[in-house]
Formats: sequence, C-alpha cells, structure tokens
Amino acid sequence: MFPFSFEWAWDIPHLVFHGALWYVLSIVGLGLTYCIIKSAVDTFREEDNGHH
Amino acid sequence: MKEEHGDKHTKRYGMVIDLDKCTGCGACMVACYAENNVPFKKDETDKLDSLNWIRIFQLTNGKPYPDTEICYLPMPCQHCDGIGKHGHPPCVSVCPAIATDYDDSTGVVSQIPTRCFGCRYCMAACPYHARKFNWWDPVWPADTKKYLNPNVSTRMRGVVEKCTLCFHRYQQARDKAYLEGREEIYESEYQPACAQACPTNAITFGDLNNPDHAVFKLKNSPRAFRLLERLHTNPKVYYLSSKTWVRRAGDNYLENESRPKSNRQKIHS
Amino acid sequence: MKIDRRSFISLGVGVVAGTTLTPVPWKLMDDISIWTQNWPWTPVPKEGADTYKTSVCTLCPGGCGIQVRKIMDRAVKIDGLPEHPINRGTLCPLGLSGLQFLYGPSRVKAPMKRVGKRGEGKWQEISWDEAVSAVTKKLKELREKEKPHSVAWVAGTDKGTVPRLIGRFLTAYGSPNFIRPPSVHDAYELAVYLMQGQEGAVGFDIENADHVLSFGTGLLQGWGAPVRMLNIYGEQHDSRKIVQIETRLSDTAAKADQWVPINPGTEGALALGIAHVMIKESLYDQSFINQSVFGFEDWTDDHGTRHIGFKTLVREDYSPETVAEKTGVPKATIEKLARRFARADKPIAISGRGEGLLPGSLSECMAVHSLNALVGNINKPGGVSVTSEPEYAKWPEVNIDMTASRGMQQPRVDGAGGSKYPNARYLLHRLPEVINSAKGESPVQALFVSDANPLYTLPNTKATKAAFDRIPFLVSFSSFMDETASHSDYILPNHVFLERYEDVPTPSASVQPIIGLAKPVVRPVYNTRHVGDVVLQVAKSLGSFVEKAFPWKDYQGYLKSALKDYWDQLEEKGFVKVKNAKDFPWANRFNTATGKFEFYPSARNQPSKNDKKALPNFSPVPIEGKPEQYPLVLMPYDAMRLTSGDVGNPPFMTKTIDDTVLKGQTVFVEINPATARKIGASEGERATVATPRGRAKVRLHLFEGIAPGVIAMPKGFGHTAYSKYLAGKGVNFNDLIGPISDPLSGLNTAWGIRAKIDRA
Amino acid sequence: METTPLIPQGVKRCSKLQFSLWMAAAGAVLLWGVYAMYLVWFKGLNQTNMNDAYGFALWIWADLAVIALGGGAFFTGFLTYIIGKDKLKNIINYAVIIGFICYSSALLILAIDIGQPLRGWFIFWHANVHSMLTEVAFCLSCYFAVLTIEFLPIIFENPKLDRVPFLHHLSHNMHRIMAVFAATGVFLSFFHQGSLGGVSGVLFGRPFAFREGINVWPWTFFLFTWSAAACGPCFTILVTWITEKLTRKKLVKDDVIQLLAKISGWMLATYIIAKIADTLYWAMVTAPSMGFSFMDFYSGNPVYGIWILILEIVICGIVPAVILITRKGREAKSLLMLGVVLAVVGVCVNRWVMILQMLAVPVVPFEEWFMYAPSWQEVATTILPVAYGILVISLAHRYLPVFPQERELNPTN
Repeated sequence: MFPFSFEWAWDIPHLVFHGALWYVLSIVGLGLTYCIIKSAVDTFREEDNGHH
Repeated sequence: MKEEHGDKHTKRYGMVIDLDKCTGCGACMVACYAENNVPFKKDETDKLDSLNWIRIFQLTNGKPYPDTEICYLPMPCQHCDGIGKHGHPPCVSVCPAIATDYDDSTGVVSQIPTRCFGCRYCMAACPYHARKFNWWDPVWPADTKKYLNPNVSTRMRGVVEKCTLCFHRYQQARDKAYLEGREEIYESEYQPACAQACPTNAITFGDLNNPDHAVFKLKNSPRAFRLLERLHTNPKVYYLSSKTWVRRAGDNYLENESRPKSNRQKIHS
Repeated sequence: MKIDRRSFISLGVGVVAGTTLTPVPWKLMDDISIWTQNWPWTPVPKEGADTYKTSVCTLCPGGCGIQVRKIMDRAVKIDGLPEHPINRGTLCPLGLSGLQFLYGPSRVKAPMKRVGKRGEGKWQEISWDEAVSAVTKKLKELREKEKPHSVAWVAGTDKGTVPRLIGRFLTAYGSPNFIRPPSVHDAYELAVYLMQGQEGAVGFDIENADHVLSFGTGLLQGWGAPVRMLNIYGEQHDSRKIVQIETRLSDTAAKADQWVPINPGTEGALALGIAHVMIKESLYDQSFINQSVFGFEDWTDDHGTRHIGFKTLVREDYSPETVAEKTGVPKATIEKLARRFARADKPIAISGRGEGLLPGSLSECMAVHSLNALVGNINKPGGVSVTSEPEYAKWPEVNIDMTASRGMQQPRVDGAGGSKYPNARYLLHRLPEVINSAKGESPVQALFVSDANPLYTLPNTKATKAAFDRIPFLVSFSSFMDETASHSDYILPNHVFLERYEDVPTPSASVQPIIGLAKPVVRPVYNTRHVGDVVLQVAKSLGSFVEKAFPWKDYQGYLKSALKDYWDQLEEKGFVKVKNAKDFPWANRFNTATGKFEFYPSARNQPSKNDKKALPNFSPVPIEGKPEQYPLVLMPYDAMRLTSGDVGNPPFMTKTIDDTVLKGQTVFVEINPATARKIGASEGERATVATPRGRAKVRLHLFEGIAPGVIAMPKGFGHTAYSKYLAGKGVNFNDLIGPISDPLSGLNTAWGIRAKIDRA
Repeated sequence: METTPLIPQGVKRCSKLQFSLWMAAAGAVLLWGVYAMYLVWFKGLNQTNMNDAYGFALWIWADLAVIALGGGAFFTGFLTYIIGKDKLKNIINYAVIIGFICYSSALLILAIDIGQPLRGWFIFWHANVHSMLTEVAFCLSCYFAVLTIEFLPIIFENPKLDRVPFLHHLSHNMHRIMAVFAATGVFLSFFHQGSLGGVSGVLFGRPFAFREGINVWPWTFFLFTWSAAACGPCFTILVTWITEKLTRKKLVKDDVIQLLAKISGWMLATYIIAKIADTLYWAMVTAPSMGFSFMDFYSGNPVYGIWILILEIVICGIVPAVILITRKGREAKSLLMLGVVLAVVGVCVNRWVMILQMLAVPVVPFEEWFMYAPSWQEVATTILPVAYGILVISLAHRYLPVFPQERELNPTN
C-alpha cells in the first residue's frame, strides 16, 4: 500500500492501481475536510451573529 | 518473467512421476507429512478436510471384471508456470496479500503461511485442489511435538498450505553449495522428501531446464503428459504412463474428440 | 466544568478520534497480527545442530536400513539408508512413520500393574523392581508346583538374539512353549523341508529372475521385505514380467504385467494345470528332472509296490480343461501361462496370499513349488533358495535341573511337533482352542507376550479373548497399549526400536544373508526397559540353574558377545552382508532320503496310502459357512498403507487411507457392481456383513476389480486399543473368521469365509 | 428547557411498545447470528461446512449478492447527482441507507469468512495489485466510507442532532457537495462490482467461470457491474415496497418508483442480452477449448441442471426485463413487484452459480462433482445481516426524515 512496504514495485500496475486509490482517497478526504472546516466556520459565525 | 529456457541459470524445478511404477504405497504422502510437519487428526477420511500436500488418487478404466484396470496417481501441487510460462500460475496472481509467489529463479510456487490471512481465493483458483486449508488448530498429541522439523514452520489455524517442493531443502543445498564455492547444485543434493522416499523410484525430481538432469529427458518421453494441459496451467509436474486410458484421464475431452490431440503441448520445446 | 451527557459523549468521541491519530491502534493492530503468527498453542520446533544416526527398522521383517535425522536430542525424521542393499535409500510408509511409534500417543510409559478388571483400563504404575519380582514370584510358584511347562511365551519372531535369549530362558526354566505367530514362511519352509530336505529360510532371488508367477502373493503389498520388492519393481520394470493370479484386482495385480483372475481358493489347481501343460509339451528342464528329482516318474518302492509319479498325477487329473473349469481361468490362458513360464530364463513361482501373515495350504505351496522344480530353478541365482542363517558366536550349553528337564519333555501346548502335526514348529492359532477346550485349569498358567499382539492378530478374536481370560497370569512386554497389553495383568514396556539395541536377521524372503543392527538413536523417552534385560533380571532373581544359564551382565553385553566378529562393522554401518560359504551351496543337491528333489516327500512323517494325496495336489481348503445361508465369499486384502500385524497402524498411515476404504469410523467392503445390483445396493451404502463367526457394520464400495460373488475387506482395522487415532476404526477381519487347520501341517489355512450382506 | 422530540415532526410512528417488540424480535435473530459469529471467530472455520473444494461458499455468495443488491445506492446516486434525475432525490436517502447496510454487512461477512481476521488488514498493507480481490477490498472499503459520508447527513437531520449547530452545518455542507462523493462512489462501485465479477472470471483453472475479455478484465467484470446497476435499484424498490407494507403507508410516489423501475428495466434488458451473448460464446468457444461441453456443467450431479441457467437468464432475466420496460408492466403494481422480485432473485442466482456452481464442477477428470450444504453457523451468520438491516432500517425510519414525500403522502392533521 505504501512505497516502503517491501513488495512495492515502481511498475505500471502499481502506479495505476495505487494512483487511482490515492486519487480517490484524496478526493474523499479533501471533501470531508472541506465540509468539516466549512461547518466549523459556519458554526462560529452563527454564534457570533447570535451574540449580537 | 523468464522465457529463455535454454538459460542455464534459470532453473525450473519439476517432477516426473512414472505412473507405470507407482504402486500407491503411500510412502510419498507419509514422507511429506514427516518432513513438512503436517499434522493429523482423529478422522482424516474427509479428504477435503485433510492436510495432504501430496495425495494419491486411484483411477480406474471403468471396465467390468475382469477387464478392470487401476492406476495410482500421486498429486502434489503442480507448480504451474501458468499461461505462457510467465510465472502466473492460477493461484499466484489471485492472492490479495502476496502470500503465495512464483520464484523466478526456481519456478517454485511458494506459500507463506504467516502472510496468508485465509481468504482461500487461491483454493478456488486451483483446479487441482492442491491447496489445503487449516480448518483446525493443529495438534501434536503425546510427545509428537518432538519430531517436528525445525526447517519447516508449523502452520496455524486459518491459513492455506501446500507442497513447496521441500523448498527448505533447496535452501540448504544452495547454502552448502555456496560454502563450497559452487554455483551449481547437484541433482542429488536437492530432492524433495517424497522423491527421496519413493520405494519404486516412480518420482524423479530435478531441473527441467537442465539437460543433465534425469527429468529433462523423461519429460520428453512419448509416455509423458500433464494434468489439465488444456487449461494452460502449464504444470511442472509431468506424468508418465504407457496406458492410453491413463493419459487420457489427465485431461477433459469432448465426446467427439476420440483421442488426446497430443500428449504434450510443444509450445516451448 | 459540569459534565453533562452531551459533553461526556463529545469527550468520548473526541478521545476515540484522537487515539486514531496516535500510533497506538496501529501498533496494537500490528502486535495482534504478530500474535496470530506465533500462537502459543501452535508449536514452534526448536532449532539446533543436526546429526544423522544409522540404524535398522524393525517394524516389519523387512529389516530396512534407516538414517534418523536428529536435532539436538530429538529425532525428527527417518529416511532410508542409501547404502543399504534392501531399501537403497527409500522407505515404506510404516518406516517413515517410525517416530510416531517413538513419541506417539499409544506408548506405555512405565511398568504397570492392572488394578481393575482385565481390559478395563485401570492401571497402577509400578517400579521395575516390583515388576520383575512379580514375574519372578509367579514363575517360582509354577516351578514349585512342578508346572514349568504351563508357561508359554509368544514372541514376534524366532530369529535373532532376543528370541534366542527367550528360548534359552524357557529351556533353563523348563518350558517347551516358545511360540511365534504364523506366516507364509511356515508353509515355504515346510514345503522346502519336505521336498528338498533342507531347513532354513526360503529366499526368492527376484532381483535376478525374469518371470515371476505369483499365486496371489502380495508382492507389492508388504510381502517379504516390502521395500525390497518395491525397489525391484521400480528399478527393472521392463526386464521382468510379473504375472499375478488373484481373485481380486489387488495393487500387485494392477501393477503386474498380466493379471489372471481366478476363482478364489483354486490357485493350487491352476499350478498343477500349468505343470500339466509343461509336462505335456515337454517344456520342463529335462536335465534337472532327469537327474535331480524323485517321484516325477512312476516308481516302485522297496516292497515292490507301484507308485504313481507327479507326471502321471498331473496328466490324469489336471488337464487344462479340468483346471479351467475349477479355476475359471480359460484353457488357452493356462497354456499361455505355462509356455511363458517355462520359456523364461529365470522363472520363479511364488505362493501365499497377500502380505503373508497366513501360512496357507501346504499342498498348494508344494504344488506351486513343483513349478520351480519343473524349471529346475532351485538353489540357483534367479531362483528359489534355502538360505543359510548367518552364524553367531556359540554359547555355552545350558545345564538344566530336573524340574526343567521334566517340563521340557512335556508336549508343546500348541500341539506343534506332536503326533498330529509332527512337521509343524509353532501353531499359535491353535492355542485358543486348546485352552478353551481344556477341562479344569488352563494348560497355560502364565503367558508372556513380546513383539506380538495375538489378541488382535489371531483369527476368531472372541475365542482368543475367552482363552486368554482363562490364563491366570498374562504379561505383555509391548511398548504400546495394544489389545494384548490392555488385557494383560502386567505390562513391562520394552523400548521401541529407536531406543534399543537389537540384531535384525536376514530380511524376510531375501536370498542375501544380511545382519542389521538396530541401535538406540535416542535415549529412552519413557521409563521402559529392554525385554532382553528383563529376561536376564528375571533369570537372575529365579537363581540356581536358570541364573547360571545367563553369564551376561546385560542384553547389550550378551548381544556384543553373540555378534562378536560383526559388532564393529554393525556399529559403524548398521548392517553386514554376510557372505554365504559358497554362493549357492545346495545347488541341485538335496538333503532328502534320495538326495534328490522329492515330488513325493519321503520325509513326510505320516506317509499317505494314497499316492495322489502324497504328491503335490489340489485339495481345496474347506471354507466355513453354508452357501444357502451365506451366498457370498468374504476375503481379506492387504494394503501397504495399512499394517495388519502386531504393530498398529500409525496415525500418518491411517491418514493416507482412501475415503473408499474408510469413511469416518466405518470400513468399506468391496463388492462387484453386478453383485451389488442383485441386492439393490449402491455406492457408499451402509450394511451389515455377517459370517458364521460374527457380524460387522460396514459400508459398501462398488469396485469392478472384485470378482462377482466375492466381497473383500482390508486387514488392519478394528483395533480396540492403541489411541483414538486407530481404535474404533473399521472392523478386525479376525472377528469374522475362524482358523482352519491344514490336515497336513496343522497351519492355519483359512483364506476366506462365506458371508452375506444385510442392507441397513 | 424545551425538549426536542427524537422523532421527526409531522410524521406518525408506531407506539414505543410496538416498536420495542419489533426490535426485540429482530434483535433475537441478530443475537443468534452473533453467537454463530462468536463460534466461528473463536473456534475457527471448522464450524462451517466449507472444505478444500469449497474455499468459497455461502458467505462469499452472500457477499456478492448483498453488494449487487446494494448497487442501488451507487446507481441511484449516479442517476440523481450525475445524470440529474431530480425526481430520484425522493428515494436516494433510502437507497443510500440500504446500500450502507449491504456494504457494512458485506464487510462483516468478510471479516467472519477469512481464516485470520486479525490479519485481515494484510490485504491492504501487502496488497497484490494483480488480484481482483485486492481491488474489491480497496474499492469496497473506500466505497463504504463514501456511503457512510452519504449516510451521515441523513443522520444529522434527526431533530435532536439537528439542534447541534455544527452538525446542522455539517449536514448542510455535505449535502452541497454530495455530487462529488456520489461521483467518487460511482467510480469505486464500477470497479469493485466489476472486480467481484472478475474474481471468478479470471480463474483460468475453472472452465465454468473463466471468461475471456478486454485486457485484464474478463467479460464478467462488465456483466457484474451492469447487473448490479440493473438489479440494485430493483432491490431498493423492493425494500421500499416492503417498508410501505409494514408501516401501512405510502412513502414514495409511484412516478419515482416507476422512473427507477424503467431505468432498471432497460439496464436489465441490455444486460441480459449481453449475458446471453457471453453465455453463448462461453458455451461454444471458451469451454470447448478447455475440453468441456456445455452440458458437462449441467449434468451428472443432483442439483445443478440446466434449470438453473433457465431460471437465471429466462425467468429472472428476460421476464423481469420485459415487465419493467413495458409501461403496462410497470403500472400494474403486482406485475411491477413480480418483475422487481425476479430481478433480485436473478442477480442472486447469478452470483450463486458464479461461486458455488463454479466450485461444484469437477475439473480434474477423475474427480466427482462437489456438493455442499451450509452449516447452521453459516446460515445464522448470513441471516445476521438481514436482522441487522431490519434494525437499522427501523431505527432510520423511526428517527430520521428518510422519505421527503412522506409528510405530503401521509398528512397528519
């Protein structure tokens, strides 16, 4: 799964497979992070608004 | 990924089993159990729940008495070279965790029990049922633990195991050759337990690529055939039989195919 | 801060989420998987320096050389010894399983005394001193009662130093009752004694023969030295023809160049039919027959009485037509068999069924041996020979007292050598009948059993058990909890062969005399003692004349002195090839009254008035049971993966057994599909086999290779002792059959029994 | 302090008692399954009737089947978010929940099925990129993560959770970029559904299953994706219908169901044509080249006759396809449901033969057919997900606003 596991090889099958995998993981991860940060920001803003 | 078979350094260890000689005595099976720390249970009669790295089948020609004939066929892992001899046996490429591998320098299909997590995909892939699963925790009763061979690790419940062509013996022979400053391993130095034990010398073992080894010639015998050649599994276990019905029993044929097209596929010779 | 439910939950979620960011769960995951790779209940074999020790396997009479691989003090593997002439580096499944006998679950770990009822399995561990004194006490008591002859000893073999030691002990003590279990060699030796006047083991030089005509002999199923036979089969496969005459397509029949199916029990007739053709077509060895035989042609005795010879007998009574009808072998086949046999360069005819635990009919054996005479292939390379026993050092004579002398003069309890069976040496199968039919107390008051398991191997197990129950004192020297041991009063466990010294005499049926030496490969695993040492200790504690017969300190000292000249070589190599004085010292010279090979044995103690009965003839062995009640014939068969002798099948071998032979705990009986169709049975079906002697639950295996009307069952199952890896699996064939004594020899000839199948 | 109800406003739910009894019944079945699971984990796979010929058996079939049936989630998501069939928003939540249940069940079954569950992560760590199973494992877990992400906002819509400002915003924000997640899910699903087909299709030692194909992908790769896309939504429809029957109210409007059914019908129709073509090529070219005639696979054993092929392709393939692509078929409720049920059965039969029948067929000429019946432990652990699904659906339905049209269809005055 990682280049430091000993069965790793820098060949096309590995690059295609893990390329796709990490691409997908990144999209999902980034999407989720975005949502969490955005929600946190929204929450604070709302609280600020609420105080005033 | 080796295509060059004339290459002296590329070994393809394999077996030629002479079915004309095999009397079904079972020595190969027992030698294998003893060498490879294969456990035993109270009931071993369910052959699909019985660890056997080599198992003897009894074939019959199906003719009524007194024209009946039987033939014994010992079946270890066939150590397939796979389609196009590219080191892709049916089982190796399917293993999700690389617990089984094709050794390019010897052609041996290895199995690493500590790596295997027991998905059994390789067993589904192997048409020979050469792969066995540890359905049970192995138990060595009384003092039988004492006879365990330290060169072969015992397997735990929940993993697949199979014939390794006694690869540990290869390693020992290789180490010995190295210490003696040799590159070549003598034919007699590396013999699996079954071949060593066989009382009729029905099992011949060696490097199929090496013209000096007995198997090199035997595999080209007109009596030679392999199991399920039509699947292109490309086994390194060859069988010899002078009986047509036995050779025909090595593969599947359609009704209109009156006799085997050829005993061997001569793609690479 | 007040912890309300909400913040508690948040905290929890936070902790869990936070932990995943630390290495802790990942490290744990890794640790757990490492744990699964090293489960403490999955043993890890210890490493260490490895060494090889050579020895000899004693698990069967084959005497194969072995090399035992050791890691430190553990024996880890038995392989064949490459330089040993019998097995040449290979080994049979039994020998390969050897370590399961050493370390396995059925061993008796210390001397034991029975505390419950016989066979109940309640034992008390005792010391060796207690064991020896208990035996001594009983033996003393019997001597005091002037009944030393009521002691009997069943030993696995009569060859080698241990049986000689036991025999010497019995002589000094005063009992003639040294008995060993029967085998086909009894018949060979008797036939050869009668026809050739020569005493000794019979060897078959199959290595140099080019045509083997086997009358049902399990050449590849454990007969003789099993690995030698398999070696020969494998090495010169093309140059030797094997013809197997047998009712069932056995493994030997399957591998033979020709299989000749035959009606069961008619092998002797076929041999004489073949002789007929050979004589009619003058295919026999003219010079041998003309010069070296007696009783071939008709002859006149000293009283002027005319006798018919072998030639006349077979020409009159065994024409191919008659024989074809009896045997079911077509006339043309008989003729072909005869011609091929006669025209071969070195043909050998062999009789005896299966692996050879059944002595069989003497007349059948003589009929088959006549074929060897017809081709003149006796005491020659590539032929059948009487082999000389390697000579051991001479021992001092035994001086015995009056009690012993009187005891030795008593007739043997098994009747061997008596008026009824003068030629027999041992008749173990008669023992149960003798004891059971005795009025008053049992003629055997103390029975010692070593390297034998009569409660399993004797036909009619029920009667054997009843007889043994009448013997007041039963001692087993078995290393294993076998049937006899578990029914005895005391068990004085012997070392197994890997823990002890013992000489192994010439392998069974081999021509080349070889002495092997089993050596202690490992130190005794349990509190066991060499049976030889126990004999010496008992002798010592008996004192007086008995003690004086044994001037040796221990068995090893005795063995060393016996093997004197061979010892060093044996210690080093494990075996010695003993050179015969001449290669075949007896070639064409016989020790009979006529100095010739006698078709008409003059040595027969009870000469028959009927010439046709005196000559080798076909007199079918009666088979027990009425055909109306029992329409089928049940025969046993032997297989290499199943031991049927005194040693119980080891777990490894049981594991190799096919699922058409044993399924779960139930054994299969082979039945021809045509026979099965008649009773409407199908493959794998459960049924009951009934014979006049017993009933057994079995499954049916439809097999084309068994003759219609005949059913077959493997020998070696049905153990009640040993461990759970053997006990309770299948049926002991001996439960279903009784012995039938050969009227000529007294040997057991019961090769089969009538039977029926009741579908479940 | 005013308490917020757990149950969404404006909908009617059964009484607490009734709900508890229902949950207890399902829970009992679940416990039975959990007990079997415990046995398997602690005693090992000897608790099953699997053997060396049946390395794959009931569990792997169940895995393949639930993943195919859970395919409703990705395909409905694909239609909703990528094709833009807005109407399907009225069923997408439920499709996601069903998908979530199916995929979590699949993962659970896999965890029971492998001989060394504690080493299961080796499939990721020591991944062999050539193995179809590796691809399955990665895509399956990734897609399960995506499904969880899709499920979360629905959970956050529970009135009580919705009051938490952060969760409220999170739910809102996740909905906003749901198309991204859905697209990722579709991509992942395409591959793992396909790889599941590849699992048996690549086995060149198994003439019954082996198929030729494109590059590394055998035809079964595409057929599996296709059939999951076709039959997954049918399962969604079926479960929705069952839910409606059990709750005795209408939850989704007919036009939504019919749109989904129509699309499924066309998918199924095209799939079955491809499947027939594939079967013909296999029967006439692939199998004979390996020495097998077509009927070798359907004779000589007590179970697998030609009937199973007819069942799969004609009765559960052509028939439902015809029902679903015709307006009359879709509009007649009973016909529609028949079509949906047949499609669901069809895809299950397909997965069964591709695993179980594949292993039953003797390949070595001197071996016989291998027959298998599951042990109770296998059955219990296979039923476990059903009980688990019932529990999750019941909870979701009770406490979450799963069906946007529920209030409209069941006005409470």
